[in-house]
Amino acid sequence: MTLAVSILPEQQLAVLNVAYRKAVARKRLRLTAGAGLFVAALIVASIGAEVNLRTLFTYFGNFVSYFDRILTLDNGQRVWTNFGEWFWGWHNWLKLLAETLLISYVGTLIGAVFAFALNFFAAENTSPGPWLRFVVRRLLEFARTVPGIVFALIFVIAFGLGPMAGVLAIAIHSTGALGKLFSEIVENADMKPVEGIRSTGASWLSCMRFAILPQVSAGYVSYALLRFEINVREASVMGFVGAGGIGQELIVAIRKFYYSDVSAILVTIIVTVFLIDITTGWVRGRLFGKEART
Amino acid sequence: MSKPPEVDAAQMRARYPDVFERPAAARLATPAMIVAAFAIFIYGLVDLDFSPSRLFNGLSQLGWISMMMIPPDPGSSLPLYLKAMGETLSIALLGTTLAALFALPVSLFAARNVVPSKLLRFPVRRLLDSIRGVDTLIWALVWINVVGLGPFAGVLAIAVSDFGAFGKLFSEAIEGADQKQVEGIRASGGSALHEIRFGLLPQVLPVIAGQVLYFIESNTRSATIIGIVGAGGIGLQLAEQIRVLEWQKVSFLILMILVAVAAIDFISGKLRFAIIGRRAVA
Amino acid sequence: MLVVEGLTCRFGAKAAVDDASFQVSPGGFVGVIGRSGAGKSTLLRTINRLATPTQGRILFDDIDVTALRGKELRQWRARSAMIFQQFNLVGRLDVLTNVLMGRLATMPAWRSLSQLWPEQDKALAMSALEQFDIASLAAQRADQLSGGQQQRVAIARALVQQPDIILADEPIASLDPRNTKIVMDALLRINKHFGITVLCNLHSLDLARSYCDRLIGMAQGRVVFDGAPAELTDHVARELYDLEAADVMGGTPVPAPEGIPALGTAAAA
Amino acid sequence: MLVVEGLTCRFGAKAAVDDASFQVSPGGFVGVIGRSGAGKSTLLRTINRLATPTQGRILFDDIDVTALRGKELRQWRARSAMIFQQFNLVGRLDVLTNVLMGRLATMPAWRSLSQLWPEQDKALAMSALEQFDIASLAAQRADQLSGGQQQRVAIARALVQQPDIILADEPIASLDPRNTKIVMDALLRINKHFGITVLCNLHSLDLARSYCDRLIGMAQGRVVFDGAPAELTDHVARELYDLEAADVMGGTPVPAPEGIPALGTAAAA
Amino acid sequence: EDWKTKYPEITFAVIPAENGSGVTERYGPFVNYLSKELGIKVTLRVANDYAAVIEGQRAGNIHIGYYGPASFSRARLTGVKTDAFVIDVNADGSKGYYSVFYVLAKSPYQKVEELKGKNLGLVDPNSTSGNNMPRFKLNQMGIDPDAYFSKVIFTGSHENAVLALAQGTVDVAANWWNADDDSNLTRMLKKGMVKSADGTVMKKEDFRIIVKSDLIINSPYAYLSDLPDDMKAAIKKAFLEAAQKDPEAFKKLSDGKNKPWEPIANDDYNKTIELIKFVDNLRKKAS
Ligand SMILES: Nc1ncnc2c1ncn2[C@@H]1O[C@H](COP(=O)(O)OP(=O)(O)OP(=O)(O)O)[C@@H](O)[C@H]1O
Ligand SMILES: Nc1ncnc2c1ncn2[C@@H]1O[C@H](COP(=O)(O)OP(=O)(O)OP(=O)(O)O)[C@@H](O)[C@H]1O
Ligand SMILES: [Mg+2]
Ligand SMILES: [Mg+2]
Repeated sequence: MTLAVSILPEQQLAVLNVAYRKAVARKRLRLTAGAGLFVAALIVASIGAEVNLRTLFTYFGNFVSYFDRILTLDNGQRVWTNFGEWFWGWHNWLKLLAETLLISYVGTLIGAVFAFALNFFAAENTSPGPWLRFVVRRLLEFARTVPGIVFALIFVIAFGLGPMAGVLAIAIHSTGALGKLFSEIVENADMKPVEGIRSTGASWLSCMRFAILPQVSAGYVSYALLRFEINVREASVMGFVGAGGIGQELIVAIRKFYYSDVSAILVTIIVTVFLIDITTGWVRGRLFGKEART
Repeated sequence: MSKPPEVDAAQMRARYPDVFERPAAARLATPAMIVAAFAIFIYGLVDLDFSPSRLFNGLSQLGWISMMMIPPDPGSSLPLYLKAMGETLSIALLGTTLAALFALPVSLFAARNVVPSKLLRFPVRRLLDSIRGVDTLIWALVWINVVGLGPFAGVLAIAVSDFGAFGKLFSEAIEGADQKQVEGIRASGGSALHEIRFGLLPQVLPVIAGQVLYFIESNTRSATIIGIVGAGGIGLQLAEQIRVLEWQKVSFLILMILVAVAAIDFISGKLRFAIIGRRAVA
Repeated sequence: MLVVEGLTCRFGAKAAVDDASFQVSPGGFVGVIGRSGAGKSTLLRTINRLATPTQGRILFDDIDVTALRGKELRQWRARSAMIFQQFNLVGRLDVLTNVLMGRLATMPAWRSLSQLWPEQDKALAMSALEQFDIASLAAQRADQLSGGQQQRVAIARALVQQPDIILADEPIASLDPRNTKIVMDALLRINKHFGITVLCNLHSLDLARSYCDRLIGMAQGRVVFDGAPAELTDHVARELYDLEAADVMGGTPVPAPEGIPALGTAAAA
Repeated sequence: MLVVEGLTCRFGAKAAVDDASFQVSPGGFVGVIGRSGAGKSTLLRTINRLATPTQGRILFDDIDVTALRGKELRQWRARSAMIFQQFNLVGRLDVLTNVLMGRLATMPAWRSLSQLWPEQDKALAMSALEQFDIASLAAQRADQLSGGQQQRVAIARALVQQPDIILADEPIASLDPRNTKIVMDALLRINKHFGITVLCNLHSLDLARSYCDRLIGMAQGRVVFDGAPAELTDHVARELYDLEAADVMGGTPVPAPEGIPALGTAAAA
Repeated sequence: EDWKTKYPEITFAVIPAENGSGVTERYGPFVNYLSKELGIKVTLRVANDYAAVIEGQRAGNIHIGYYGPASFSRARLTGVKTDAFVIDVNADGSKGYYSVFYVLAKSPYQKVEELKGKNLGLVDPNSTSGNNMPRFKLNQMGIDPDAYFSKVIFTGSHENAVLALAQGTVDVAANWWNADDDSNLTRMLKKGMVKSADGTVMKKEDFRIIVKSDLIINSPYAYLSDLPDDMKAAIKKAFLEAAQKDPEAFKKLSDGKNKPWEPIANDDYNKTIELIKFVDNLRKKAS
């Protein structure tokens, strides 16, 4: 083997190594302390959560039992042997699904627009002022911490019964959740382009539009579509205001043990999730364009 | 001061027609998409019985409902709530951590820049989709069959359903990473593992840390799984108080959760900036 | 007139720029030279107010640049165009849009945000690109360009700002001789024709000597030399770079291959 | 012996490298010159197999580099160290760890993944840094360094690979004269002492002439010149760079400021 | 006894039946009593969802469950091997309750027939008094609720149904009813929980019952069929003797409203099972 670099004499090396070690020592210490704390927290949590690995492994075979049941028709045969029987309610389910998609779409879109408008103020590296950041962050926390159902209840009283209350509740919750996630993408963005644009005398708005947005838009899309997907699934809690849709239908089937219906509705939802995920991939691909060269 | 002279726009235009006149298809694509999205939105509003008058009438009503929440008051249940908060936090912490640990390796197989083969990525992504598509209630029931009612079932149910979400989110964070740094490792003869450990992880770790902490937060908030599996938790308390419309208790509980959420948000910020570090020089 | 008074910029304990003071009269073409890590980039960044000075003042035509805020600060940045060492382009935008960024300060927000660039600005940007031979790449994404192409885009962006002063951080580092000449000539031309001040970090002393009216030498954040290129004696150059003057000032830098250079103590093996 | 046969690398319709063929005998110090965008970086990247050639073959000591896969490909990359034009450091890792990346291929995975670097390797990395005057920055994060410092870290990383061939893409673009000399001397030393082949993109013809045994000139992806530095006549240089030979080959590039150069038709702005 | 070595620890699962808050406190003393009486550890689990309890019993890791009549019937119907052994007894000695339709007293409605095109508030798809019985009753009247009413809403709980009615969200609401002075409504009124949309506290006189159903049998406690017979006997005995042996604990369960438990058999729930089957059939017919 060839030697491209000659090794320094012991003494000189020792000095450099000591300097290096000193410089990283604090960081190392913080890291180990943090990791230690985390592990300790996990241990405490696993005691609190009554973790019992023995039961887990002894009865792990039961894992499939529920799936086994939902894949069985009332007559004891596997669901796929009789599609007509399995998807007997497809007409109704598709209608419910479409309704849920619409609710979720409107709710997520409103939420995403607000989150988009607010997230730059919440991100550490783009917020114009620490005060504003503090306020916006607390606002977002409030929006996502108050359970959607509480908002829905309040809105039902205020606006009357109907999907509107549910949609607004979804929108507020989505604003809070997306606002936070969006701002975190922004915080991880490369600031060099921002500097480049700021140096031309561009306003804050322009810096966001031209330097940050091209970097983060793909991230925004994937979060927004994930939220859309979550809202499709979780709209069920809005059932009592009349905005439950397919999610509520699923819960009913689960609670009434209409086994094959559970799997049929699940398949419907999963296919929807597939489509959303594939769309995400496609949109992101377009936004990222061809991979950057080096 | 003499400014540089103006350029002859007409001449430039003649020389680079395609820069000045982009084809109609390219120019109209984005606006068309926006219009379409907006049209569906409007259709949705109409279909879902939105009406501005209802909205404005209702807004005035919102005030007094909020008044019912003031002042927040835990009644005599404060110790119970604190205990529930603790329970919930431990379940959320454990479940989310488990989910993240399992999701990280799997997400690599779902990321385009790690596994270019679409054939391999496709099943992994669909698997993740399916896991997400299965309702949390179902995951709870499945685990009850294995470990019985109790917080452990909650941990497992959270772990599985968040696994699906993490797998997707992590893989997308990885896809967004800067390839230059990875190439630097690759060029030194590093294996795929090295590229991930030294080229990708340092870049995506802050994003991943943020996502994990967000999910811990979100699981702390949500009532569903932990309540279903009979592990109590703050979400169950909140759901109960909502059910019986004890608004003052509700607002107290919300305040309590808000404090926890703000604390997690604070930790999240600290942690991520410890990784992101001070901004680089240009 | 650019006046820098006692400028200091610290990162933690390290002073990247340390008590730098000098004046540049309008229309000057000043080269900043010094070893890597001397603080040249930080100096330019501080003048553009991208880095906040820890101490000291910067004045330009009676404006106290260090005190500017808000809109006035943006106007100052628009007047002082910066060319970055690492280009700082937006990789995911196309080349033309990157150049048009230099026009942002001149147009109302609605226009730029909806990307309805004025014809005139587009023409300006195209002609700047054309001037540097890269007009044909206008529609390409910036991160697909070669190093030198990116650097030229960054320079075009600075030029379309039509600034009063140009802060160029090694604008020709990645350029071949022909493009080096084109770029330096362009800087010189706008400097001489329009009286635009140019402050330019350079590593090549040959270039610094042929283009600059004046050189400022930095070492460890301090200004250690300030004078006409002709005053840059062997002695000074040696102090600046820790090298034999002949090696620094052009000429054949190394003996022929048979005499392989040895490197201090580390040259064992 | 590095053999490149009919190498072509396309991006869409554009051929960045177009049917390039040449051979480099062991221990050669070959400079690659050409205008910005000529395909120099792509050529090196293809040899390191970071870009996949569209056509053609690359052979090294009877290994068909173009056909390598998996572990063998990694070994080839470890043997052919690449120095990137834009450094390609991992910004969030510290400098020493970045340099240690050059040792990855030599140690078992568990070691590197747990960051338990062998003492020997650390010593090597530290020595490489010291050789380039940046050992004191070992604990700093790579993205906090100045441009030249980053470039030197990248070079140190390549050297600790102890490669059989070095592919250097403008390794001195951001360096001051002293560091330029240190780096080029280091390349020359390992080239001459240990017979390590060096393929080096250079923009400075002066440097190319003084350090290289041989020059390869590229234009629009094609190899248009291949010969000893002395053969690089005015004519060839003009063809390569589209410039007066005097401007290319050192000497004062521009007339004194009174004669301000005008630039083609696009010289407005 | 050897069942104690085989089952050193059992799980007792409870679904918060009506007013969920404080279930843990309510059951705490009783679980202690049970544990002492049986001589083994008894773990109380309050699950928010009866599907969880049913699944848990099916898997055999919930040994005793407290069900609603409908959820018990559902468990039996889906093949869970569980046996009802005691049943709640009301203060008046009755072992059942009713489902009623409430409207606001100030509204003009006197009969279901006048409510066409209004909103109906049900409780929960698996609630006997809040869904199954109302649908059964409506069917008897020849009414298909989903077509007849403008909206049929599951409010999620009995309380929510009352509140939805009080606040005008729905025009008619189904609810459980025991006796004139013992119903979900009276319990809520006692707590001052029922407020109208403008915030005024409402009284019993503000509501009117327009339909009352047949008797629905009370909630049972059920243990796994596979438990050893002597263990089952011990459990049953402990429950039956609870009111005597630990009156404090027993009283706490229902605020002293209920009489001691009485034994019950699975067959007593056949009627509810029929009811469930009826509702299930409605579903497939509707689509
Ligand atoms: N990923 C890519 N997509 C599209 N075009 C590319 C890509 N990579 C390189 N090119 C184009 O290929 C050509 C050659 O690029 P290359 O980086 O090899 O040039 P170079 O000779 O290194 O130039 P420089 O001296 O400026 O670094 C350029 O015109 C560049 O725009
Ligand atoms: N954000 C930062 N954090 C810590 N140190 C920094 C930071 N920015 C710059 N430095 C340090 O300040 C010093 C001056 O950096 P600067 O970039 O100004 O050097 P330079 O003269 O431009 O060098 P080069 O010629 O290599 O570009 C360097 O030692 C660098 O490591
Ligand atoms: Mg610099
Ligand atoms: Mg290049």
